[in-house]
Amino acid sequence: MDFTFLGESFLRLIGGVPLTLQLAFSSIALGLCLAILLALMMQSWFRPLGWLADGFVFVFRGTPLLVQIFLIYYGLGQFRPALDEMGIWWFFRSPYYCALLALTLNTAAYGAEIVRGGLQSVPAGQIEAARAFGMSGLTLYRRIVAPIALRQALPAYGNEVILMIKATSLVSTITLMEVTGLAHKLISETFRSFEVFFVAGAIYLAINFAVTRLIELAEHRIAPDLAQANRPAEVH
Amino acid sequence: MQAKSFLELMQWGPQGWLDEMMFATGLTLAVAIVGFLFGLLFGTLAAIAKLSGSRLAKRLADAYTTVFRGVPDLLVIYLFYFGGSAVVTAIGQFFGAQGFIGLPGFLIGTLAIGIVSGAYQSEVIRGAYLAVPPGEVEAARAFGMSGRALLWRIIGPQVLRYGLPGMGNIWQLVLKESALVAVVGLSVYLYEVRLGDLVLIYETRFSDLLRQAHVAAGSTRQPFVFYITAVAFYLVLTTASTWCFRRAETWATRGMRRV
Amino acid sequence: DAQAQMRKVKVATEGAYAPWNFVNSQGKLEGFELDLGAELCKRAKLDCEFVAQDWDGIMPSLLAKKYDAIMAGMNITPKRMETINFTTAYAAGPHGLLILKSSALAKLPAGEYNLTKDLAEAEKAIAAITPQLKGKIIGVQGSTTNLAWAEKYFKGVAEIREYKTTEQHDLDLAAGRIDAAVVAHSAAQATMETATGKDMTMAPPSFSGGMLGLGVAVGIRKEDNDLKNAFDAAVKAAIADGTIKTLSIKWFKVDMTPKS
Amino acid sequence: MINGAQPAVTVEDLTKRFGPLEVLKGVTLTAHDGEVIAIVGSSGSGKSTLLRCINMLEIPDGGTVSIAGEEIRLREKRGGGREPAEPAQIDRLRQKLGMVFQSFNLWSHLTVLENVIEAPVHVQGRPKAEATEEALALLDKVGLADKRNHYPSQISGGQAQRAAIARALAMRPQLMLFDEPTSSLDPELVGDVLRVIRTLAEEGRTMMLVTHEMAFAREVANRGIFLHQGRVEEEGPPAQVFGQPRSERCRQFISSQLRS
Amino acid sequence: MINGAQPAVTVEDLTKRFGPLEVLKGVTLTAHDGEVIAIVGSSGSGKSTLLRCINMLEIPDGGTVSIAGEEIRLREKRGGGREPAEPAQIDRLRQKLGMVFQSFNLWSHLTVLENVIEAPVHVQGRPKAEATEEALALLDKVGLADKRNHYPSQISGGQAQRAAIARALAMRPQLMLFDEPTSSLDPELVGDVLRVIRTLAEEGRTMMLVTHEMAFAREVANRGIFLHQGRVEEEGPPAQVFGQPRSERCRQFISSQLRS
Ligand SMILES: Nc1ncnc2c1ncn2[C@@H]1O[C@H](COP(=O)(O)OP(=O)(O)OP(=O)(O)O)[C@@H](O)[C@H]1O
Ligand SMILES: Nc1ncnc2c1ncn2[C@@H]1O[C@H](COP(=O)(O)OP(=O)(O)OP(=O)(O)O)[C@@H](O)[C@H]1O
Ligand SMILES: [Mg+2]
Ligand SMILES: [Mg+2]
Repeated sequence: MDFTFLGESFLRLIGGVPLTLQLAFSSIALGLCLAILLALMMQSWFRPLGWLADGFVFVFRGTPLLVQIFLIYYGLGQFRPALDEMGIWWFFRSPYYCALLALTLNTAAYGAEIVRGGLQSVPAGQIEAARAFGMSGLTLYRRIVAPIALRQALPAYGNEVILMIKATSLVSTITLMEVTGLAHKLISETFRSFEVFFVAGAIYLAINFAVTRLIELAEHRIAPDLAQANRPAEVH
Repeated sequence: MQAKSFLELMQWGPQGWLDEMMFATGLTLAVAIVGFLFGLLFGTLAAIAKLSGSRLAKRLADAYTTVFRGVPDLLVIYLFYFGGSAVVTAIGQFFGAQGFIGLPGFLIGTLAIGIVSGAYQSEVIRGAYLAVPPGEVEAARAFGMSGRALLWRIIGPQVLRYGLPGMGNIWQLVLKESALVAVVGLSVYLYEVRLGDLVLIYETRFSDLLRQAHVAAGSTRQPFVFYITAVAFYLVLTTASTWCFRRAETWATRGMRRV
Repeated sequence: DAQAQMRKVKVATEGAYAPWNFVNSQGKLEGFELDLGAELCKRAKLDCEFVAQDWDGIMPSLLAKKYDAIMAGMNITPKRMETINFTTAYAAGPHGLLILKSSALAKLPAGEYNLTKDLAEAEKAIAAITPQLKGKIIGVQGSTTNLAWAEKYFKGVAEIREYKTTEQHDLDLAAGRIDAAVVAHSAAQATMETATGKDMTMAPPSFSGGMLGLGVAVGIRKEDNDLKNAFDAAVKAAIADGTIKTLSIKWFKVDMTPKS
Repeated sequence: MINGAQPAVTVEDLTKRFGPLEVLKGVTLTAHDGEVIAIVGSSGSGKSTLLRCINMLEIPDGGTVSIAGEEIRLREKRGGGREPAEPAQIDRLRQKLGMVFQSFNLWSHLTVLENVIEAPVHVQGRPKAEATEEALALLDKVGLADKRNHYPSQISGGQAQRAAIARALAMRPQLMLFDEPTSSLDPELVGDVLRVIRTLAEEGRTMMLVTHEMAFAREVANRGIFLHQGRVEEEGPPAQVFGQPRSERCRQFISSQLRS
Repeated sequence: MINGAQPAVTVEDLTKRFGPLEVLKGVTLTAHDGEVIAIVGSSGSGKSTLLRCINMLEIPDGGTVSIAGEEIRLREKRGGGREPAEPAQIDRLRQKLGMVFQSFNLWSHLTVLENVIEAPVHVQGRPKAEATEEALALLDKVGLADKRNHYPSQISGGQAQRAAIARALAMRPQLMLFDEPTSSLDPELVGDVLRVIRTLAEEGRTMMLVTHEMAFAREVANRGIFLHQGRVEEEGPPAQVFGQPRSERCRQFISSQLRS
């Protein structure tokens, strides 16, 4: 192994980390809010809201993120006159905003399904007990449903966070040079794809490792009783 | 090159791209199904390891999840293809074979997808397992159930119940992941072309949907036609799979009380 | 018989770079390089087989002996020559700035500059362009000689954005997200014939040679000298008898025969 | 305190069906302030369903429920069945009700103490410190002070039942619905619960409780109700219902108990 | 049938702790074939834990458990505590044991009938048709025939308890562990369960049951055990333990019950 080259590559690629993190975390934060909203819409009594949410999830979960990025950026670019007229061309002109929009909408669709699954796993009896005490609406969600749902959903949501971090690698198709974009550039200059990919892989691994640990920590914080209780796994 | 109309481009047969797009859809589906099943296998094993009492098994499974979730999928596929091929080629040369020995792209691609998606699936399975009421597992144990029977009869159905939404997500993911396999080249399709007395064998690939759209876009310079068509085909796949998953969920949540 | 004695050679191409090489609606590889490849193999008495390979994996796969040669619109550059060998160039053409017809750059004086022959003259022409690009955005395909050229002369002056394919920067040029794209004239020709490119034109000055590449050639593993020699001879013959000119006009509508 | 002139609960002609099964077939009853009503009946006769209809955990198919003179408004749903006309009304009225579930339904993510203070703090908006103090006193009363930091999965059946009772009491409800509150309790604890219920009744609170222990029912209640196949078969003073019932079915039911 | 010369269960010096809390402090007892042992004691005294230790749902920290003369082998775990030396042995022995849980633990994804045939078919490998026939007879006996296709979430508390009893009986176990099997049952059903248990005892099966109903315990048992703070405080014939106990604590416990 050529360690000098690995070192050089590392210094080059680390320059893309801020963009990667910035895109990942802003889209995850925005996407989560949207996901919760969508999941609640799916469960709402007013069916049209549910259909709307279902349709959204259907389209954004059903098609590749790459195509979504591509269509939002290059596709909407074709409609510049109309966007100019609406006064939103400044938004779509920027590859950064387009990437953020695509990533947010995409993770919201996946997130909505995860949140829905979590909500469904809350034991009915425990919700009833809360209702019987007059809890409803936000309090019911905040105090009983959300904490229980969260514990079920957290592992799956951890997946999603990591996926989003990796998904940012697709934004190099719309000229944003994050870690993968820089890696491709470096490969085209040196043809040493193995070493470069190795370094890029290590960088992603390091980021995701940190994220995994954070999620595990959160899991322990959120579900101390699971950590303490006699889990079935330990029943012999 | 004259811009052709949508209908002209999307004909069936040698003049249009519809047949290619359909084949690509089929291949995408095939890669996804096989890759997902590999993933289910690896994911289940890893989840069992994580939940087992053995600390070593847990460490190994955790490392597996961390690495294969953490590293971009493309890298895993590269590693498998070039790494695997290099090993096979070296072995081949040792035994006197010459040149490059390629590994079947389909196998490598689906294995790579399986390994990657298995890392995700293990987490979903683990989460779902933890949602199974402990009392019900105890009851099964108290009746002497263990091992396979316990897994298939009590835990499995309930894990399915809690894990299906997460699995649905991963399936969608895998469906689109198959696009990456194009990098290593999927199964080979040969064409014979005669130039006078010279016979040329042209090789093209059965491309997956996304790559096919890319190829067609490059060939016709009408990208949106093909990307939007690809979206439509993907949505057909999604509709079908969403329907299947919803059906499965309804079945799996039978007997469960809803509020 | 003679057919059986011919060496089997696998040639890789990208299949997504019209009109150099692309896959047609029948799923067949087609294009300038496919036609030329058939001719070259006939002359070199090689039993050739074309395979499609993604651009990103095209060099590693050659080194891994998945195939023996690359004909994929690949320019000869010193950097690439550190890794693989190239035959004599079989095509070469000028590069320049693709712009909208309405752009101020359209009014620059015309001229053909060769960076190999007269670097000083060429750089003078580049300096004339530079002030017009101040604060502008230039698009260019990644991993190309065009990118290296743009970065050398316009970095810091203009913002340089890297695209995966040429058609992507064409789209952004049409949408007005970028002000110019650095391209080969041959590719620009194809663009201008599409709906996207109908309002585009090339800026008058054109550049070739030097860091923009010493022409497009067949890429071959360093140790494979037999194959290089065979292709070298075939390319020279094809240039000499006008085959390349004919094919070039057929596919590019301009003559891309390398000028020695 | 609920307006003395109004009965604490009025249930009129309540019906409820699950699919083809008609569980409640027209139940009418009234409970006044300070009254303790014991409901007995064989398993599956609809006792739990009755309690659950009173606080609208099950929406009755027919009939009305009034809490402190206020009728809970229901409306017809499209496609059959009914639904709350005004969910906010139900939430408001439920704050006056406490319930001990047959299966406890403790919140698994909260400790015993947290279970008890949850509703007072987050529904009634009482200060946490005050609620905690009261909760500790209640837990002490039911003998659970040392388990306050255990999670529901870490306590015994009887302890869970007592936690559920404490949780309901912490709401200081005007009307308490107890669904077999002593099923998992030993004789000593049954005596404790008996005393608690008496104190509450003296404070003027109303209680409806389902039980299988006739001795307990007789001790604790002002009035007994025997539910049979979804109908009130016998109603009257405890001595009558649990001693000399008039209905044949009730007599048979009462007499089948083991005597110690 | 279990070898008649050997006691069905022998528990020797059993200890179990949860963290700092020592729940069982050395329990020794023996049950012979056909014996019915009633265990009483206050809530939290360790009754459920004792039953759960017998079938190794909880691994005891000290002492031994033997089923039909075969001692369950445990070994020290690194880091403290013990673990089964041979899990297969436990699985094998558990097939001779039946258990009715205090919280029923019905499998929520299976209907009542499926719950009952599950273990006979998938653990004991009996033919499904035969198991179904027997299950229907059992469900009939506990009065649940009409609920056989309901899921556990769709039945009442007492019905769930009866389903749990039928499920345990379907295994035709040599030793039955009942954890408060009548807590949710009305007097009539308690009588039914009493009769079932007597029949089983006559067939030579052994039963250990935890209950709070002294009348029931006295009727059903050959022997009574009073558990207090993790120790056997009193043991003897039912008339003694539930009538004139020698220990002060037991006397107090017994006398606190309400008499009807
Ligand atoms: N997982 C656990 N962690 C900590 N403490 C526990 C756990 N399980 C049980 N305990 C404690 O052990 C003691 C005995 O519990 P057990 O369930 O055996 O009581 P029990 O005699 O069956 O009582 P009940 O009549 O209320 O069912 C209780 O004080 C309980 O709080
Ligand atoms: N969700 C449901 N779907 C179908 N049937 C139901 C449902 N809930 C209850 N039932 C049926 O309604 C009847 C009355 O149930 P309920 O729980 O009110 O009985 P109960 O009188 O409380 O009996 P127990 O003393 O056993 O608790 C039972 O036969 C039960 O099977
Ligand atoms: Mg009930
Ligand atoms: Mg107990």
